[in-house]
Amino acid sequence: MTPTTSAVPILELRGITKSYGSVKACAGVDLKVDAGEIHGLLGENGAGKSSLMKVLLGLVRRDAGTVLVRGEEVALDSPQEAAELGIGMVHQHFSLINGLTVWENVALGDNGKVNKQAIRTDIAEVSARYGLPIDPDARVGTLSAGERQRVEVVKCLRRNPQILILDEPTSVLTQAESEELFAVLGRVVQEEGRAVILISHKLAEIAQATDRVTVLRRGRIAFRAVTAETTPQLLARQMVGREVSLGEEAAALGLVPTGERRKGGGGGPEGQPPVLRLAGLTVEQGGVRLLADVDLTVGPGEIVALYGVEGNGQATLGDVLAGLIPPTAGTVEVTGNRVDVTRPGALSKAGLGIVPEDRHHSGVVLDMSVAENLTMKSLDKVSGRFLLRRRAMLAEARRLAGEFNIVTPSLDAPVRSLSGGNQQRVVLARELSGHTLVLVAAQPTHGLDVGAIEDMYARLRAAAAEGVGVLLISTEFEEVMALATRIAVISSGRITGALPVSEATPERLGMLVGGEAA
Amino acid sequence: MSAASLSDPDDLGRRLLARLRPGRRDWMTAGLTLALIGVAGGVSALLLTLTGASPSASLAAIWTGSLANTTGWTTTLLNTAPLLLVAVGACVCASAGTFNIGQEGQVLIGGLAGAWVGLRLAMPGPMLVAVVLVAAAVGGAAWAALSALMLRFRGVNVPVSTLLMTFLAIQLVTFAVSTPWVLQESVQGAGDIADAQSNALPAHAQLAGFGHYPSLQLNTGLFLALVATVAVALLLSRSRWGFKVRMVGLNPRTAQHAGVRVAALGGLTLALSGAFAGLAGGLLLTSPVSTNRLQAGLSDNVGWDGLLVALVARNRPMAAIPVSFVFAVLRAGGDFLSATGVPSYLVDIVKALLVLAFVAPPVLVDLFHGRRGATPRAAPAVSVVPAKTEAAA
Amino acid sequence: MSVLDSTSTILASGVRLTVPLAFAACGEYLAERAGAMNISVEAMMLSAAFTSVATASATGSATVGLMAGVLTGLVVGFVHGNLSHRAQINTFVVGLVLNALVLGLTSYLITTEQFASHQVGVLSIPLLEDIPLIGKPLFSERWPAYLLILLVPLTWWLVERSRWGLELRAVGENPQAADVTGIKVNARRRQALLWCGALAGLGGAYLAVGEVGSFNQNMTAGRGYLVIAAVIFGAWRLGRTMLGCLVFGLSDAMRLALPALGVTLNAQLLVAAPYLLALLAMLLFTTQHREPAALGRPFERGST
Amino acid sequence: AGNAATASKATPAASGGSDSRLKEPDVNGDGKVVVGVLSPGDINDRGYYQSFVDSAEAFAEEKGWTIIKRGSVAPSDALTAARAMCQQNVDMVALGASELKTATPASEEPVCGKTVWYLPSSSDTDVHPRVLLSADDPNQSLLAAGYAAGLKMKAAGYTKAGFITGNKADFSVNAATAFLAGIREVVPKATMTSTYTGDFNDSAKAKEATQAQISQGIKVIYPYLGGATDAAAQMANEGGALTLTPGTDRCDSTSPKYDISVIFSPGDYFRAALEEFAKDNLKMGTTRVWKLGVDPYPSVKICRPKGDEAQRLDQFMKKIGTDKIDPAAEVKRLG
Ligand SMILES: Nc1ncnc2c1ncn2[C@@H]1O[C@H](COP(=O)(O)OP(=O)(O)OP(=O)(O)O)[C@@H](O)[C@H]1O
Ligand SMILES: Nc1ncnc2c1ncn2[C@@H]1O[C@H](COP(=O)(O)OP(=O)(O)OP(=O)(O)O)[C@@H](O)[C@H]1O
Ligand SMILES: [Mg+2]
Ligand SMILES: [Mg+2]
Repeated sequence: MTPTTSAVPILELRGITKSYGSVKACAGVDLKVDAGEIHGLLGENGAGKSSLMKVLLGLVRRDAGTVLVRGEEVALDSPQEAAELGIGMVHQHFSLINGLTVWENVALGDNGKVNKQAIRTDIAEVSARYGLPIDPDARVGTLSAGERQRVEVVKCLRRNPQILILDEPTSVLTQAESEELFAVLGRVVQEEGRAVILISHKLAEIAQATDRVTVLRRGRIAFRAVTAETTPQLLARQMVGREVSLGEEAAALGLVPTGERRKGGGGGPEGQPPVLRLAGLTVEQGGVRLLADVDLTVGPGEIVALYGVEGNGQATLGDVLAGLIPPTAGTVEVTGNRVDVTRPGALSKAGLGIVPEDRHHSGVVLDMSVAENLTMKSLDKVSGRFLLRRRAMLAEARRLAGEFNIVTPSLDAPVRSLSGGNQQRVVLARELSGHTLVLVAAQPTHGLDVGAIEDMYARLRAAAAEGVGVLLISTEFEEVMALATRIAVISSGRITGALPVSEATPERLGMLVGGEAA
Repeated sequence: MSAASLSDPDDLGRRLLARLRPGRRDWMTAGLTLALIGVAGGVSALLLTLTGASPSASLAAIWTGSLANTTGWTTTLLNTAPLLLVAVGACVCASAGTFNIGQEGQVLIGGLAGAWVGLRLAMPGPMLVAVVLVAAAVGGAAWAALSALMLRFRGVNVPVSTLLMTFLAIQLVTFAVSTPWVLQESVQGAGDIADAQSNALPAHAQLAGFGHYPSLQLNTGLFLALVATVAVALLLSRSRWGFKVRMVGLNPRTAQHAGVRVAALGGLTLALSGAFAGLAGGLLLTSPVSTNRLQAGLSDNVGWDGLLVALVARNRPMAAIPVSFVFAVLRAGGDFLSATGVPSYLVDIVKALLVLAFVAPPVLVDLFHGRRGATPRAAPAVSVVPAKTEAAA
Repeated sequence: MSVLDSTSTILASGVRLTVPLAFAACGEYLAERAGAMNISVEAMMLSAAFTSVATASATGSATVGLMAGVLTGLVVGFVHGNLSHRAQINTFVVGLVLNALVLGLTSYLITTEQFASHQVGVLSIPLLEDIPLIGKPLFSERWPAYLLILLVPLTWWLVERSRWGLELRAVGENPQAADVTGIKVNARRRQALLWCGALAGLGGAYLAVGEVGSFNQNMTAGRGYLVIAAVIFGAWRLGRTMLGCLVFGLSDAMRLALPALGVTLNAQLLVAAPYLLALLAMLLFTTQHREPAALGRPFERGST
Repeated sequence: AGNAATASKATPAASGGSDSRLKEPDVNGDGKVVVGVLSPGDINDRGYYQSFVDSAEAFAEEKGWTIIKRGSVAPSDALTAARAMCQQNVDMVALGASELKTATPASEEPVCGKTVWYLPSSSDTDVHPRVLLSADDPNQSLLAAGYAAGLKMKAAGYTKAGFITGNKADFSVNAATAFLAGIREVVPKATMTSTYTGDFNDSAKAKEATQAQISQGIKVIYPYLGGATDAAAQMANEGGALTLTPGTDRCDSTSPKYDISVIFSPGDYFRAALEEFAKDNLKMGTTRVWKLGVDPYPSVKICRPKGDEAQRLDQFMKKIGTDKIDPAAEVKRLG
């Protein structure tokens, strides 16, 4: 057992078990958290981290096990009950309501009369205390991801929770924003004596911010330790259950790669026309400029990163390149030919593949089979003029699944039943199949675990090596540094600068991200 | 292989296998359906007893009117065809994630178009029937297409617009059949009063039937509906087009990205669903279910009932066949039941209760299992509001 | 008769035709803000109209009848809520079935009973009723009509200002998020349907023991659907929904009064007018819609 | 359950072999008399459609017969409904209104082998050998109704009349025209307002329409409605306007109060037919025409006549009955 303090832990879980149907999300989990500590919770996708926390929050009812808060056994049947016990959570998904204002969102989950003034005062106070400025009257739908996260944190802290749970809070944050958040957490723990449970895939964060760490694997505790006594390598091994290389792939774990940096410039032969050229791309919606005059080129074999803080137009650009929204002005050229973006499928016909930011949203059809998802962009290959040819479809799918190491119970299984990493591989495989000349990868490793990230990086590199131009849209500094040959920075919908990776430093990029050097 | 996935393949395999076999859920559903039919029957029996009717005689009457003899079968099968057509149409657009609830109006407009063509065109027999049916389908499609256009260009919620359009359709048909220069019947005598109905379609504008009353009569309409159902089922599951439709229904954004013209396809399926409803209207005109005249009451709830059929069949065309048959049994049997003197209101109540008994069990079983995601759904969970696509406006 | 008098008469008639719609629309508005689109308003109104007359006849008091009507609407709302937001049966199926059920039941029950006619009293507000043009139409009504003055702001306050309403709106916008926040989504929807039932019941009862004084088969004659059209016309804003009811009521009043003034218009067009107006409103004012994002979508934990 | 079989067993061979003519009232010879009534409307509308069923029931009770009634039969369902009715071993199938004429072909089908049929006629009905048609001319009753209203109006010095009905359909427009023509027989300068509420059963709208007419100074209002009749009449009472009944004699009613009963209720004709039926005297394959001023129905009755109103009305009806007045021509001339 890990060393424990003599005092009663503020929170203790014993033998928590939770199944969804035949899936055991948690199987007999024991966990102790002390006041004044940040406790890291690690695990691959689907390891059961969120489920465990939902149990703690009264959102799902545990099948077995006991929960003790300050040594006393508690029932935890509803989020209100959890709130009364001083348990608060910043959720991974779905917890703010876009249609409501910030203060209304903050007020949700309280009890009693809605006192707008009091809530606004509270917000102001919490904001000031932790340095999280926020406009209480803004509609949440209009906020950037970082701002939303702030709202979440303020909402949670306003309740004055003794136990604060954060489920992957940094996956949508920039480095600076993450650091800001950890600073807040540090104060919460040290000065105010609360306990924090921090869930993350980023080992660097865990290593930096937590006091102790627990690793979940397939619903069971695989490992626990005092953070200072472990290494990222050890943690990574415990998460995945096997050795992972930590050389170049360090970025996967949130560490800046130590390996030698690649040289700038295009990977392909000089003089060849760019495979992707965006010229003057502008998108306006409701009078707001989401993208302003974006010019960008990607050469064959080149990996160009578009780096920036979430909510600065990357999602819009991704949507334009996925053919989901038409640009107000500007052109997209693939290998020198202008593509009519408004025609569905025109981009993909022209040879552009895209791994969208939110794969559930626009990457896969969860309720269709793996085979169908793999072949849906190349229907010509697997169907006649009229009827589908099932055999051809399966053959093609089998080929891709093999090539991309997609782990699936069967090609007919719905994609929904695949793990996140494998779902992402399905998208990648589909988008790289056929005559792909450009691959746009938007936040390709979001929510993936270390093994899956490793694999994704290898594939992107392999694609580039084969001459595919890759546009990597990412908010992760390490990722960009690890993969890109050239980095363009986007801020408030415009490109504020571009530089080869060899010249990129956190400081320079940070200035560009801030929109300073235009 | 990479072990990156934590989804245990063995476990998954077992889960998948379990889905294929008629498992506990299916038994539960069946049992619950029986139980609920029992409850509905019990409540109905109570009501019947209170009104002095005999429940057992009523049950017998439903049986007599629908399945006991060739006449009953004829009536039931005549009722099956239009219900099935409406339901299949509903399945098509539900597969594309669009929820049409305006079938009642589309049936009427189909009838209007069919009657107009049938009464205005002089053509030899079989040709005329075909033309009437085609006109009816086109009419229904056009009516539904209006809703599709409203969605496309103004983002108007489809269930809402189709519902409102139903009320407009009723008034339009009423107008047509009470306005002499449109479709109102002509009268012989000077002082004679024309009813609010059209003239009867000529006898040769009737669909052929096989067999004669009182022996079993099978109307061509039934074959038409069955063929359409099988065709739609195959189209949805096997064709390239159906593949795209399902994609749009399950994730319009992915579909759009994959090159499907989402807005157009969504609109097309809505129009198609209108076409099937309109065709059902045409069938009401040209088969002996009805009077071969256009009347405001022509649709006689076929649209609503057909929609219910699709919902009960969970938007699976093949499943709609038995379900529409069951509904037709209720319609035919219910009619017969009211001929025994049981107030028609009570018959309506009994029918409503039985519908609930059919609809509830699958949902309740899912609920009991706490996780609907575990059943692979052939069609998306129908939501009233179709997933909004960020399609080009 | 002067133009002023005619206008006043039409106004008065319009207001009377509006009141039942307005009550029910208030309820439906609240339910739809919670994401519950129920087409069983018709059932709520019709059943309430029936029980109000039956109860008034039995007790001799129209007021008691009115209360019985509210209670009946509540019961229908309760049934609808539990079937579609607990048992998760498709809300349209539930609505259609309930409408058919209530129509059948009330039609049947009037064949077995005869009811004495009772009507609630007219309350004229001194001084105000003497205002020219609008005095009589607005300030000389059957007394329950004045409840609107209470219930519309109350509904507005409930939705916009109360915690319950905040949670309702959250549920209507994003049930998953609301759930995570600890709001019992389906419970809120059921509660919204209770409010809807009570108000629709009040509307139906008002129609029966307020305006008409008796019950006849299918006496609501599609008003429930009109109410839904009003909420749509109102783009999910209470003020405009009420305006929609007034427009529908006034256009009916005009339709009924114009022949007496020597003007005739196409009958079918006029019957269709409210639905046409609702459609037009949807077509023209799309940007001002406050359509709840999850309107009509069933909520289940774990589904997205 | 083939009733043909039952019938042949039950029919005594001794009954004379004259198969061409069926013995009434127990037409199928099963020892019971059962009358099946199909009505296109709501048989509880307290008006036109209900009167048909009510008189059948009243008569049947006197005779110890059984009535099977079914309301709200859609015309499209009529044929099926009639066949179903025949399977209940009825002796007579009575259709409530001519909308259901589409059912008559069943009268010649084996399933209805031993039945007689009754159908309120409309002109373009095929005459079936087994069906008795019963016809009246709405022009006659409505003209007389107008005449009665005219008498009242003249006495009070009114010139404006109102007519409120549900849908605008030919029959309702015709009725309105005939009613106005009747009024003008007495008050040549009379004008009339027709209001269509859109629904025969929407009481609230009927009331508002009545109110609107009253506020325009209209003092005679004919609520030619279904379920909404009473509500409109009540309103007319409150507004001090005279009212007429659409089809039945309700002079006795106090709430609402009617001033003129216009009696053309299908139930009355049917009752007469049933009396013939009971006497084995019903002539199938013929049309029985009911004439105002000759037959007891249709008729118009002033509930509380003053002076010579009743006599003048009677004379007018007699003139129609003796063809001294051609209603159609009058309606054309004055309507
Ligand atoms: N509502 C649900 N219904 C069914 N299965 C679920 C549900 N929620 C989670 N699961 C399953 O339970 C397992 C654990 O999921 P959980 O969300 O706890 O994982 P996690 O560790 O938080 O993963 P991630 O890193 O991807 O967030 C997974 O297999 C998941 O598919
Ligand atoms: N206290 C009140 N008394 C009477 N009516 C009220 C009251 N408060 C609000 N209303 C009516 O309800 C309407 C509010 O509903 P609505 O949904 O339009 O919100 P809103 O506050 O006007 O929204 P917005 O300010 O965003 O336009 C007001 O316009 C008004 O007509
Ligand atoms: Mg998680
Ligand atoms: Mg007999």
